[in-house]
Amino acid sequence: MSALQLSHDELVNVYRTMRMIRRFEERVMQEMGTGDIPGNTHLYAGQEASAVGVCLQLRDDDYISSTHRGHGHSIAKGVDIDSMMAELFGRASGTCGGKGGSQHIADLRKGMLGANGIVAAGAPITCGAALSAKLLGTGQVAVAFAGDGAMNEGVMSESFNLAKIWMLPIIFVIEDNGFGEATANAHVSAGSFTRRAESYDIPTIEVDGTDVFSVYAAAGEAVERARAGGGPTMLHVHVPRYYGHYSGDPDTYRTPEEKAAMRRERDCLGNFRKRVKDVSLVETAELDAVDEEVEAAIDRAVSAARAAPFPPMSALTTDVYVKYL
Amino acid sequence: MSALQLSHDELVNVYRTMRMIRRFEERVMQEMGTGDIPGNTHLYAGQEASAVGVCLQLRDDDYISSTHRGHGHSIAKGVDIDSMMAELFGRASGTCGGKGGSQHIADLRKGMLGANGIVAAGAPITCGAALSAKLLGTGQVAVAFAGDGAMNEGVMSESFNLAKIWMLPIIFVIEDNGFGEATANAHVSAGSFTRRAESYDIPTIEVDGTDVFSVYAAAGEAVERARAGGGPTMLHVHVPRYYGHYSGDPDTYRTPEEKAAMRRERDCLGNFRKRVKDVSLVETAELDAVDEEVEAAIDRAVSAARAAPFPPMSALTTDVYVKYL
Amino acid sequence: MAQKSFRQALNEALHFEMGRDPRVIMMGEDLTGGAGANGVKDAWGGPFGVTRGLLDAFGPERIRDTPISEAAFIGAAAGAALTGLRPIAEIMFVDFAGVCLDQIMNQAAKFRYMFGGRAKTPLVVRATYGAGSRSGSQHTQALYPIFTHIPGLKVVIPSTPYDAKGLLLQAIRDDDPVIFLEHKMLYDTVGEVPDGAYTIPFGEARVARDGKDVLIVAIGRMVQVAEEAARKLAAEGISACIIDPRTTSPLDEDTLLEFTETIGRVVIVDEANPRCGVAADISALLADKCFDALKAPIKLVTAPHSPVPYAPNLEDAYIPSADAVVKAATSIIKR
Amino acid sequence: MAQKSFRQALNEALHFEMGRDPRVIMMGEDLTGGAGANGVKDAWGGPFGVTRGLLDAFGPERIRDTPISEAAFIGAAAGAALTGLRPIAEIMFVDFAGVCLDQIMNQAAKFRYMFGGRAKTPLVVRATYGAGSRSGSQHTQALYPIFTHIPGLKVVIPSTPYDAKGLLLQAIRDDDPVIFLEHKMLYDTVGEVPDGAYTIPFGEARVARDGKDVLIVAIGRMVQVAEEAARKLAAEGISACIIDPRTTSPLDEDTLLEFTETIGRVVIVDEANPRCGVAADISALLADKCFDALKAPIKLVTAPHSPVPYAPNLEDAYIPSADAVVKAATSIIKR
Ligand SMILES: Cc1ncc(C[n+]2csc(CCOP(=O)(O)OP(=O)(O)O)c2C)c(N)n1
Ligand SMILES: Cc1ncc(C[n+]2csc(CCOP(=O)(O)OP(=O)(O)O)c2C)c(N)n1
Ligand SMILES: [Mg+2]
Ligand SMILES: [Mg+2]
Repeated sequence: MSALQLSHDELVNVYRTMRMIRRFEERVMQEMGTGDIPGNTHLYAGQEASAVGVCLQLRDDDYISSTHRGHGHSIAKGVDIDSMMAELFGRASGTCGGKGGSQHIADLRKGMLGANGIVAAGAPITCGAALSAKLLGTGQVAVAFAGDGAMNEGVMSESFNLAKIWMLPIIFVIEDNGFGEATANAHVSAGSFTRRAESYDIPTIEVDGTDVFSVYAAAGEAVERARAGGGPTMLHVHVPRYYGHYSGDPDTYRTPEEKAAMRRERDCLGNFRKRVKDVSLVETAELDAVDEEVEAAIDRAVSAARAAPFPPMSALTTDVYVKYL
Repeated sequence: MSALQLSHDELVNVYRTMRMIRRFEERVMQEMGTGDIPGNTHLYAGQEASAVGVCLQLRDDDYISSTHRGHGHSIAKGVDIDSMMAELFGRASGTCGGKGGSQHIADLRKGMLGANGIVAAGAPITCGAALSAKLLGTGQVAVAFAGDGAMNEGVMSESFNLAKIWMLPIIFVIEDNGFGEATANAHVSAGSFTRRAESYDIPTIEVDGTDVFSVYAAAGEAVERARAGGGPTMLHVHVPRYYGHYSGDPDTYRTPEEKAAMRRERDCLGNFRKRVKDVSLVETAELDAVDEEVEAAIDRAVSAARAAPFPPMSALTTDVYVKYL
Repeated sequence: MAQKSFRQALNEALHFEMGRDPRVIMMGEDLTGGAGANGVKDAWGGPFGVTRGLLDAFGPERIRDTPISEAAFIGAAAGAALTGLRPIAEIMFVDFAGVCLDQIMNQAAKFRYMFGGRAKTPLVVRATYGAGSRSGSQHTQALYPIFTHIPGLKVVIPSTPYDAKGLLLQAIRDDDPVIFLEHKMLYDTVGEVPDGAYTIPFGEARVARDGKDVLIVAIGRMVQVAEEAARKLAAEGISACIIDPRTTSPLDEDTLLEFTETIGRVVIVDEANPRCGVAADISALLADKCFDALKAPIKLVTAPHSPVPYAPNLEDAYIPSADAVVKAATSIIKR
Repeated sequence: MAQKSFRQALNEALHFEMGRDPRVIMMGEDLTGGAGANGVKDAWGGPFGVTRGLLDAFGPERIRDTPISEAAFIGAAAGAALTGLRPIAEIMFVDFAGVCLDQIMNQAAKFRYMFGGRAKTPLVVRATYGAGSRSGSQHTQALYPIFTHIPGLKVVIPSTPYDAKGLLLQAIRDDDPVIFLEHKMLYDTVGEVPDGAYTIPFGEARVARDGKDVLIVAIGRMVQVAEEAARKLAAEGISACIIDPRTTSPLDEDTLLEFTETIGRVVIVDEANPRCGVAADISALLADKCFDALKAPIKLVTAPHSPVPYAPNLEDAYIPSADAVVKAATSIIKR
């Protein structure tokens, strides 16, 4: 679909969110270097158009579930970046009070059912959310994001089957960045992902995930089908992964040329700027202003996170149950 | 393929094995009534042509794995019926010394890797056997039998993928009797089983499982491919299930008419007799003699099983490990 | 009060709560039996007849016969619990938890904690457990030690029809994920069960029998075995007290400690395998907290460290017997 | 003897045994890293660098980078073990056992028993475990109580580089399925490791430190914590003995009982969750068998009954500390 179908403000918002994700991730990578963000994290940089294009089709109360690489989906679904940054720093003001960390950011008020440290585990959970929507008659839809590697976990296939026979209002978005950790997808995946979903009679759409407009259009079709009671759709979205698998990955299994070409040729932000410029819909200066705005917001998030207290020691054993004894 | 491609003796053998399975199961059902066979069991009656047609293509040292409905596969692969009957009676002379029971009959000397109480669990195990064959360069192939219900377990899909990317000498034989326990397959399975396998670039053949010659031909193609290094094949074999899901199942979810029609129209033994008679390959009298021979063999197996001792009490805690302390 | 079977007690709880709360739904394999077939509907009423009549009463949207995909439907149940429903999911035999443990252990059990307390997961996973049915090693395990080990889960193991109903109602109303375990060999046992609804709080042990010489702690079906042992002991002039914890997580430590303090001699009977089992768990607790009150070592009567065998003579020997309990009790009384 | 890291010790064992026995193969996710990609081959040497160099030495047929399908490849490893190979399969984080427990618990562990002793399953499942890496609730669990509970499995938890090598060689040569657990925070620890091959038998505890006032039993990484505690106790004039069981199944009961008899005071330190844990398991054993020798209650120092939190201050508090061990030891010495 053409960029023209989005209003000027929508376009600016799309850009802002993509830019926000990109810079959030770049900043997280930089802050990892300070040692102040504990552990490791999986960065979504390069894949922004997928999360943003899909979530732009969603209502506030629609559900999404994410993966270990969850920051982009969270931001696109509207989770507050201050709370996310604080969560990464392990602070009490984090989205999960500092108890979850990068791989478990969840915000049910935004319909965000959680990043997930277990590959493919979000798929059946999202079927459950879709079932809730269906049985409660709310008209909500649910989106399960997953990677190419996740396609080889059995529960993914089980979820396709369940979603189809129960005609759930769900969209499976397979973000194919060509790698599961350091292993190339071609080395471990037989056949075709779209044919896998189609073998359950689930309609599929293959999309260029560096073009937010294509993603938006495909997601629109899927969401419309889901809301109309037409059951599941699977989107196979091709995306680049800018960093290594995780923040500590030297990524030597890809050649420097290959990585340079990826960043040069497969950049959703550059694509977007070019596309809107071609049709003179948004001024370059306006996007530059967004860049600055984003920068400031991220600065604020980092400063606030650094200033926030760690969780109280009592938090260690609370929230295991609603009520135990 | 035509019945004519099998020699007279081979034809008699095919009939004998199918008949043996049928009568073994009918006798087990009858003996369950005496209360002397403990627990419950899943009977293979009706599905004989699948096990026999496939196993006829196998070498003695080829591998098979089976399911909870395992008697037919075991007999077809050459496991001794005396030991099997004794196992069902829980006796020390059983295939597993009485410790396994119906759902765990295994005989590695015959390449039989075990019935399995966990739906679909045999599939990856059989991939492992195929991997052994491949790495040890023995030329063996491995067959994983599974039901239609098993097709919805995720590990089935995982096994398809693994088998294909590793180009394992394996054949998946999906015996579709239309039911998983009391649930009709159509109620729980989306899409198509052959397309599911094909989505992993695994070639498939759909076969009438009441015609042993069709099964034999399809298995021949699959085994040839596997031995030649051509990787996995999936056979989708349509079979009738004569009894309820297990020996205690009143099977009221199928109508009496439907069950009568099934036995009338979908009988691999009747089919066989008709086919060989049409081409005058085996005399009816000869087959009748086989019937008597089978009857006597089963009588002997039951008598021997009844006469055999239960395992010694010491067997309770042996064989947990090769060596523990 | 009416005499009812364990099966019927459970069935009543399900009927009652589904009628009361439209958010309660059920899913599992052959929950009804006959789905999609041409003959009788609800032909099985569930693999063990526990869910009979629910399809008729509540329809196929709320009573969902699933594909054989435990990971998918347990996960779906967890996701539905997270988003406003109160699902009851059935794993036909608890042994099959091996194919869906991730959704129980890493997902449902941990949502609330990982999400900083900003979620709840009112999920009940029902499953049958236990030996005695001649079903071989993969359909007979107890496995509750595994669930008891996992923080975030509650583990309920009723031993009587009365408790089965009250504990199941509590499980469905509970806001945390609950593993509800039903011993196959208890379904036909009969006891008094009120017609109406009632709940039994978790973490409150039941004193199944009063006594002063020895305390027998028994889990699930083993309460029956303990009762038989107590009768035999009584014949020898030994008075045994029996405590049934009813839930292993939470565990009613107070009651266990109180009775241990008073009686000073303890036998724990547990059908699960012994290593890292519930018997050892309770023993460690009592041996620590009641050190001075203990007059003799705590004795554990459990299954051996082996899978469950098929042959009837072996399976019978596998299951803890009343005689073994008597022997253990006598050994510490004579001491 | 050369000083080597825990990681290198494991790597040497793998190199040695794969060189010696052509039936040994390995499979797992990113066992090498970079499979199918255009850049450096064996780029990772495994997610934690343990399998580095094996691809070069033994080639892709024997060192197999797998799809993300633990159930399939653990099952395949079990099937390969049943049919003549000696596979080593890697679960990157033991937490992922949730998606493949069936193949471990119901298949590999039970083949031999169910088949009446007519099969063997020489399978090693390697996995990392443990807290301390700021990885959140799903990448930090210990879970060895679950494996210890399951008959048919052996469970190995090395605490030093020396033991890591000798126990891994034993695991590969062992004819039974072995769960081999490597604590992520131990990989960089250094100790003396001989260049050649040697095995350490299962079921033989190591006396990590001699002492007479209190016995500290410590599992895996907790041996370090116990050692720190022992140093602190020594400063207070208390002499602590440390025993590292090295394998929880089989468990070296004899050594544990012998030292308990002599010392009479016991603290057990275990990183796993407490309910139905290894600490409780050992405590129940000692409290029963050494009842008369015990001068004080056995104290357990474990993680709390909660998932592992992400925030560093909370995660540090989650892990049993030397101070907690000192406190527990002091409490029973003062008694
Ligand atoms: C069940 C399970 N197995 C393995 C892992 C380790 N792991 C984390 S991310 C990852 C790769 C996932 O690849 P993909 O699905 O393509 O997502 P991407 O990282 O490319 O976004 C793996 C193997 C895990 N977290 N869970
Ligand atoms: C993992 C698992 N889930 C459920 C069951 C219970 N169960 C035993 S057989 C069966 C039906 C299997 O159907 P199918 O694969 O079609 O085989 P069939 O019985 O028709 O031969 C079920 C659900 C099981 N044994 N294992
Ligand atoms: Mg990927
Ligand atoms: Mg079937």
